[in-house]
Amino acid sequence: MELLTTNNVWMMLCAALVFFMHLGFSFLEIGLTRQKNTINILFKNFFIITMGLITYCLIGFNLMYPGDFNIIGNGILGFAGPGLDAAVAADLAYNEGYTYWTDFLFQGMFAATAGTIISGAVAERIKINSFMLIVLLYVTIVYPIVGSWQWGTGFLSTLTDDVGFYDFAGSTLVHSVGGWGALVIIYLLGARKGKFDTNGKPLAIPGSNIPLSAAGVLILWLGWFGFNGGSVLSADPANTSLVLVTTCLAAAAGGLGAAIFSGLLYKNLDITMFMNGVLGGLVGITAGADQMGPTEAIAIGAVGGIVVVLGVALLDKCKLDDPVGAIPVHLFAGIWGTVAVGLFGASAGFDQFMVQLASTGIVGAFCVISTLIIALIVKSIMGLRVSEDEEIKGLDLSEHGTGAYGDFSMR
Amino acid sequence: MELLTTNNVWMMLCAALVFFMHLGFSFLEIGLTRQKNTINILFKNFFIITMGLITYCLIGFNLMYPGDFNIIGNGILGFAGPGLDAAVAADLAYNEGYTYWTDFLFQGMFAATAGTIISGAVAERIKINSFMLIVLLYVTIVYPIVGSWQWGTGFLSTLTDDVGFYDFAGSTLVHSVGGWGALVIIYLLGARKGKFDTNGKPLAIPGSNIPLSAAGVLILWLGWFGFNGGSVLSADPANTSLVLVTTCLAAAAGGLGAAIFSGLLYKNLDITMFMNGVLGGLVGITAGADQMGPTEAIAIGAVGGIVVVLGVALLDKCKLDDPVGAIPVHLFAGIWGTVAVGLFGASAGFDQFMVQLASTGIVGAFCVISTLIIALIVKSIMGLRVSEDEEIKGLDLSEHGTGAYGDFSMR
Amino acid sequence: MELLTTNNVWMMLCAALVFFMHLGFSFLEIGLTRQKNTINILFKNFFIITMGLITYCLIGFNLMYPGDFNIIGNGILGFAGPGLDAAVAADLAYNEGYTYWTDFLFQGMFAATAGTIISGAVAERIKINSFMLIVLLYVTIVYPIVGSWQWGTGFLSTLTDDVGFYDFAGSTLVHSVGGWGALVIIYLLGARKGKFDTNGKPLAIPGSNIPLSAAGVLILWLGWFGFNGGSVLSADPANTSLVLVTTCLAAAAGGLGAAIFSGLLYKNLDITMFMNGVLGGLVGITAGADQMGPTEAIAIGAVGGIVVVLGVALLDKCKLDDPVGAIPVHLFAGIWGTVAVGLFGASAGFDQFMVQLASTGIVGAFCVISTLIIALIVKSIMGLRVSEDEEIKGLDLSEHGTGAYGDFSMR
Amino acid sequence: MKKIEAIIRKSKFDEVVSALHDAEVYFFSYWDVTGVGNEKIGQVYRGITYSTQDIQRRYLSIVVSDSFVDATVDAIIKSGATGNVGDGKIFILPCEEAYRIRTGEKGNKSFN
Amino acid sequence: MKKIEAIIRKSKFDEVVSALHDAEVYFFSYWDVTGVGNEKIGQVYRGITYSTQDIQRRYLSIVVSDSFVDATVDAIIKSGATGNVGDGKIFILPCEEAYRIRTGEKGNKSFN
Amino acid sequence: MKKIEAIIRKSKFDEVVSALHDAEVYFFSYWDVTGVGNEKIGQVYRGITYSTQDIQRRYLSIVVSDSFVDATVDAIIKSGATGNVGDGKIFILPCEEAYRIRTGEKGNKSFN
Ligand SMILES: Nc1ncnc2c1ncn2[C@@H]1O[C@H](COP(=O)(O)OP(=O)(O)O)[C@@H](O)[C@H]1O
Ligand SMILES: Nc1ncnc2c1ncn2[C@@H]1O[C@H](COP(=O)(O)OP(=O)(O)O)[C@@H](O)[C@H]1O
Ligand SMILES: Nc1ncnc2c1ncn2[C@@H]1O[C@H](COP(=O)(O)OP(=O)(O)O)[C@@H](O)[C@H]1O
Repeated sequence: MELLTTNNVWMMLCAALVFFMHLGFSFLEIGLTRQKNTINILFKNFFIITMGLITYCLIGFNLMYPGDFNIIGNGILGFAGPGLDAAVAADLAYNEGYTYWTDFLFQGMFAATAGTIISGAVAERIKINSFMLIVLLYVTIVYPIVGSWQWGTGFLSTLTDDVGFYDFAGSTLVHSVGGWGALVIIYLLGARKGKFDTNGKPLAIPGSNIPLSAAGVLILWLGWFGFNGGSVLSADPANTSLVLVTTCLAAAAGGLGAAIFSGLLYKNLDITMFMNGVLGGLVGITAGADQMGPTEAIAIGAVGGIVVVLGVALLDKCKLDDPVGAIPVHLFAGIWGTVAVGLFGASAGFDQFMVQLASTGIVGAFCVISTLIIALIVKSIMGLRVSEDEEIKGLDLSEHGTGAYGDFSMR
Repeated sequence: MELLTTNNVWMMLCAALVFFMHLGFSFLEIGLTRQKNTINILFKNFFIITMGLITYCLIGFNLMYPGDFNIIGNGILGFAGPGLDAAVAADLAYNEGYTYWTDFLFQGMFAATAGTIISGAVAERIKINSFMLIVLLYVTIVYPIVGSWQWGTGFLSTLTDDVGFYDFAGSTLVHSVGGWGALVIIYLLGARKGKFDTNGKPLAIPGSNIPLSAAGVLILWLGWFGFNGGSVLSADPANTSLVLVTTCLAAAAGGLGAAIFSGLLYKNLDITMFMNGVLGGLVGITAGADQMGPTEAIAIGAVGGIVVVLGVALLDKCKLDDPVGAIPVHLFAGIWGTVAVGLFGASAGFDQFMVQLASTGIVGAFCVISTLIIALIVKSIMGLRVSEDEEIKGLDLSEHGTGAYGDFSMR
Repeated sequence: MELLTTNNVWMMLCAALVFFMHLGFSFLEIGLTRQKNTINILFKNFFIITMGLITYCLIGFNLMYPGDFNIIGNGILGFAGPGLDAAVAADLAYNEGYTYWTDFLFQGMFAATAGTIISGAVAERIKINSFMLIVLLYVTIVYPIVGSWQWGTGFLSTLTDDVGFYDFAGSTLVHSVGGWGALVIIYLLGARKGKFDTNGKPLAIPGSNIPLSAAGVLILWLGWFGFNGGSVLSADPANTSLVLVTTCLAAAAGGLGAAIFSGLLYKNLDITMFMNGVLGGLVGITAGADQMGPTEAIAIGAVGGIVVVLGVALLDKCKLDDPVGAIPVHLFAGIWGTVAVGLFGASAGFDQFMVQLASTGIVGAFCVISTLIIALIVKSIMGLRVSEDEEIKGLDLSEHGTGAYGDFSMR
Repeated sequence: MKKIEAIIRKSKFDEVVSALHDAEVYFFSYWDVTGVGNEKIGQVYRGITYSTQDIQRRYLSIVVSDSFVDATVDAIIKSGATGNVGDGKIFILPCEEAYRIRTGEKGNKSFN
Repeated sequence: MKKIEAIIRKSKFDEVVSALHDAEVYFFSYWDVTGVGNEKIGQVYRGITYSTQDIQRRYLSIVVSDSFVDATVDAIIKSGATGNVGDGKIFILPCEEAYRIRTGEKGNKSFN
Repeated sequence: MKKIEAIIRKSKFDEVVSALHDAEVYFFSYWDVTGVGNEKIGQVYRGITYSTQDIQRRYLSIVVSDSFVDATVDAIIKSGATGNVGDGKIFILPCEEAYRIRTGEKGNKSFN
């Protein structure tokens, strides 16, 4: 009981920290986009967190942790029925690491995160109603199903007889899932007007509020104390503290890696690369935060940072427009982190490596296909993208009837 | 001892989260008002939190928890003497949920909150010195007295023989208390120049920094983990985690409720309504956060959000000017949440409902009368409102000699 | 084990809060400087926290807690070898208050703080590369060495036979260390163009974003829950909660002290003084937070606030230019707090007072000399200050190739 | 055609606009400028008291046909004056031609 | 020499600039103003619907030699028009002299 | 009466103002504009290097009586030049009348 109390305190606070990441995401996205789309971004993020919690309560939680895979067997699809179960909650023997309520809350905060990742990438041009519909379906259905395959003890968790997929806190299950969705939708959406010139050369669209972005990154880092620390699923002192150390060292290394690498590449000290690099380090360590020591964490983080810098350039090359770098951070560094579990740390090995690769592929394929289906249906019903006129005016005025910075004067 | 340690850790962290709400309030208020009154708002909020802690230490704590109602009996007024008592503090048997010091700190952070609620409503036109005087008296005297009636085990806690007033974390004792004060003062102050046209039609005065407001709301939501979670007064795993779940679901439902309702009403996706709705949901659930299940929490939150939207319109109708929506959120949703304890959840019932209503009325009457007395005295001594000239120039320049956004250019 | 778990949870959360202080510092500095140097400040702060953690892991931690003073005996200099030691970490008997990993993390977050203090004072004119080099050396070498003298049980901790230096959480070891470094460098750098007129009269260079500064201060205050609360080095309920109470009361008194004092002095309600005063109160109480009762805390805080106001004026008199008030806050209030341990509270006394004074002097001398050496070497290699042209254009454009507030228009 | 440039107090803007309306001047452009003139305002920042002559003002640019000039000037002077130093100026500049971008129309009818 | 003042939609700015380039007008200054004219836009804030005639526009100030005036005006009208109310105006003012600060040169050659 | 419009580097503003003072020109208005001219500055953002001709400048609007024009122009050219491309321009426009809003005075005495 004493231990449950302590564990549960830790888990509740981790849930609070993960909740707080939604402010981090909002700030990051607002800061890296133009002032005229600020309210739109905030609206989307408020929608995600509120809708996300409610639908996770009604459907998602029991889809992700079905107990029994009663719809499609072999660990593929199950549903334990709608809503939360007060009877289960009453039994404190539920788990010695947390209560039923805490479990729901922690997992619910995670769920919303996957939607937020999409939000950043599609900023400044998506129709708000279409976005809300897509993300509702994604967070309520796609995310929990993928989650059930591993964390709900589905087929990925025992992919081969000897080795199961390993994804400690969700480099793949949360970050890549969000990232794949984002990638598909920005491909369908097309780039913002002004992002590429008539020759396809990428142009700069500087962010409107870098201090808020930087704050967003630091808040996200703080949130990762809960995201990874809580994924220990108890307050076990050895594990939690190791995880926090690897998390922070990877974040630091990711930032420095990206700053130095982009500094050499572009002869410029770019704070937005520094910031994205920190996030790349964090996403990178997430899959194996409890498997690594300090040195491995620094290595994984640094590579994560470099991956992000290269990823930003790659998207530009491919004429894909991701205003905030969500895809380099969450998808590319997420894949890196996932396979890194096979390369470094306690469970490194060829088999593990192959399982990590395979699982990445399986999850990717499922996410891409389901996003395509959802997005194309939504597109055919109500369209995806605002008109050129609305885009120029800005989504704040055209979708929300007012601007974000009342009496400031703008260029 | 182990349990005390854990409980106390939780309570200290809850106190920290409630403290952090002061940043939330500051951001919310700054963002929804004009740039020219920003420093003024910050100054008021800094004053409230610093003055609030000091006077609560000197007077408030022992007025709110007098032990003995030694001044007016029957649970009406007592005072245990000035200052904190190191001797009591030394005894760890004080309470198994927290130490004496933690008790003071947690309660002290609450006290300041009530003052902050007033701050938002009166923004952009009140004289800073008058404000400071009013809020000093309100926080130091009115708030603790009302608090003593219930949390200090005064007469409200045993209002009828069978049923006492129930207000888990302060829908009435904190939020409505602040809200009543705000209502009286904005009535005395009058509306901001430009808020109503010559025909009494309300005009829009858009906020200057919506991202900060949105951040404020998310910070307040985070703070509510401590506000409600700490009101369990221990880290009891079942209760604390249930409370966090009901709190978060009500917040989410409040936001969605307000967004959808105002969307239908005004054909516009208004982020400020979304934000205020989240707060309405939070205030609404506060009285009964430990009495409800998830479904009740969602219902209470959603209605709270709708109450806020209607409340904003009602104030406009009444030609009352509350720039940040403090009264709809804290007073109207606070009343809703208080009576909802009689309608939903574990202690619902006719008697409870009547007690809730009666207590709401008693507290309201006391707050209105005492605010009137305080405000009228202050008005007669030093006036309440700045001159029209100062209002146009902005309080930052006229009361604080400088502006808040140095080299930004303004419209 | 249960107790270790609880203690460790507390210490990890305190580490998280201290980490969060880096956002506080960033906001504070950004807000009090001009918009054209914003990215530069953020870049410096991101550099400090990321570099700080990595070098503290590689070198600093084992320089600060060498165990054995194996290089220069008598508690002067020791080094336990590079990197962290997984073997030590594996033993949970390491300490009953926290694990090895937590120990590193908490101390690592502290280390970076000292560098951040310098960052603020030198803002708006230092070359970014020179700054990074200086701060790298300072955080990696100077800070841990000084720390080892006291917290690493070096010679200061047993300065005389009877009485050792007392510095609970680092008024001297963290804040003054940062402050001395800052003082030396701003002396070498010279004032910003436009800070003094041709007659040496100080001019005002108003900050660009006071709301962010205010947020920074509240975040720092929150961080101090961890900074001081964690310095108990366990979750001991009596000590931690007392420390939080003295910390918060000192902060409140510092703010009020500075606001009232500067109000009387300058006939103006200056929010920046209020803010700096809060910080002065916090720095002031840091040395003796566990030694004081509420009354002493209020006294120490209030004087701390006044010291800051006087310190700001003193620097102006001396034609030293510290845009954010880092030196009044961290150095002057840090000295005050250190000597106050000899004047108030549990260990007050003449001997203690003298030891506090002497230690302040020893640390000061060492910091000044080592900063001088580092800074002069860096100056001779690469210069310290940007060209006048770059300063006028702003460091964002000249050092980072882009501005911080994309589409805002500036004066 | 004349171009009337008026530099007024920001706080008088609403009154000036409604006076212009009464004078049947409905179309114009404005922006905010800093004025350096006789007026001074005192400011304080971190203990440094300073007075600045740089004051935020609003700049109105109004093109009118010749017959409207006097009425417009009158309207601004009446509505924009407080009697204190710093009320601002009005300048009249010749304007040779005007076009409406939408239609290409030119002359007086383009701006009414 | 003439000073051409054009008030255009912000959204048309890029097109106007490239049309000016085609007309060999490479140098000018611009800033943002609020225009009060025929156009109205609806806004909503906290349940209050209002329509504002105050619309953000961009103000271009271009000094050209007399021979360039027509081409410049043409370019702006062609590129800046949407056909909807609110496309803006062009005003032509006489300019008596021009100097290049860098060299002190004056006359037409100072601004080309 | 003339209206002098000067477009200068923001970094030269303080020097220009004190040169104007020396030339006994104490009253004017200014605002910030973006200048498009010969000067280019390189920028980098997220790995994209670009050069912009859009440069922040300060626009001074000074109405003076005819006898002050030369001194004013001189003062600006002397204090505002760095010798590098991008120092800016001065334009002289005719101004037909001036009023002081406070008093209604007109002519030269209204702006001194
Ligand atoms: N010669 C001028 N050229 C341009 N603007 C001027 C001139 N003189 C005054 N102004 C503008 O008019 C404003 C008011 O002028 P000021 O001299 O302060 O007051 P008053 O007109 O009441 O004497 C100044 O702030 C400035 O913006
Ligand atoms: N007389 C005027 N003086 C100065 N600016 C004007 C004048 N008339 C119109 N403008 C500017 O031109 C803009 C467009 O004018 P408007 O009347 O709305 O549309 P349109 O020219 O298509 O009829 C206005 O917003 C305003 O900025
Ligand atoms: N014809 C013009 N009309 C209006 N403004 C101009 C004109 N030519 C130049 N300018 C302004 O002057 C600034 C400096 O001009 P630029 O050609 O860059 O340098 P320089 O005058 O040294 O050759 C430009 O940025 C622009 O603001």
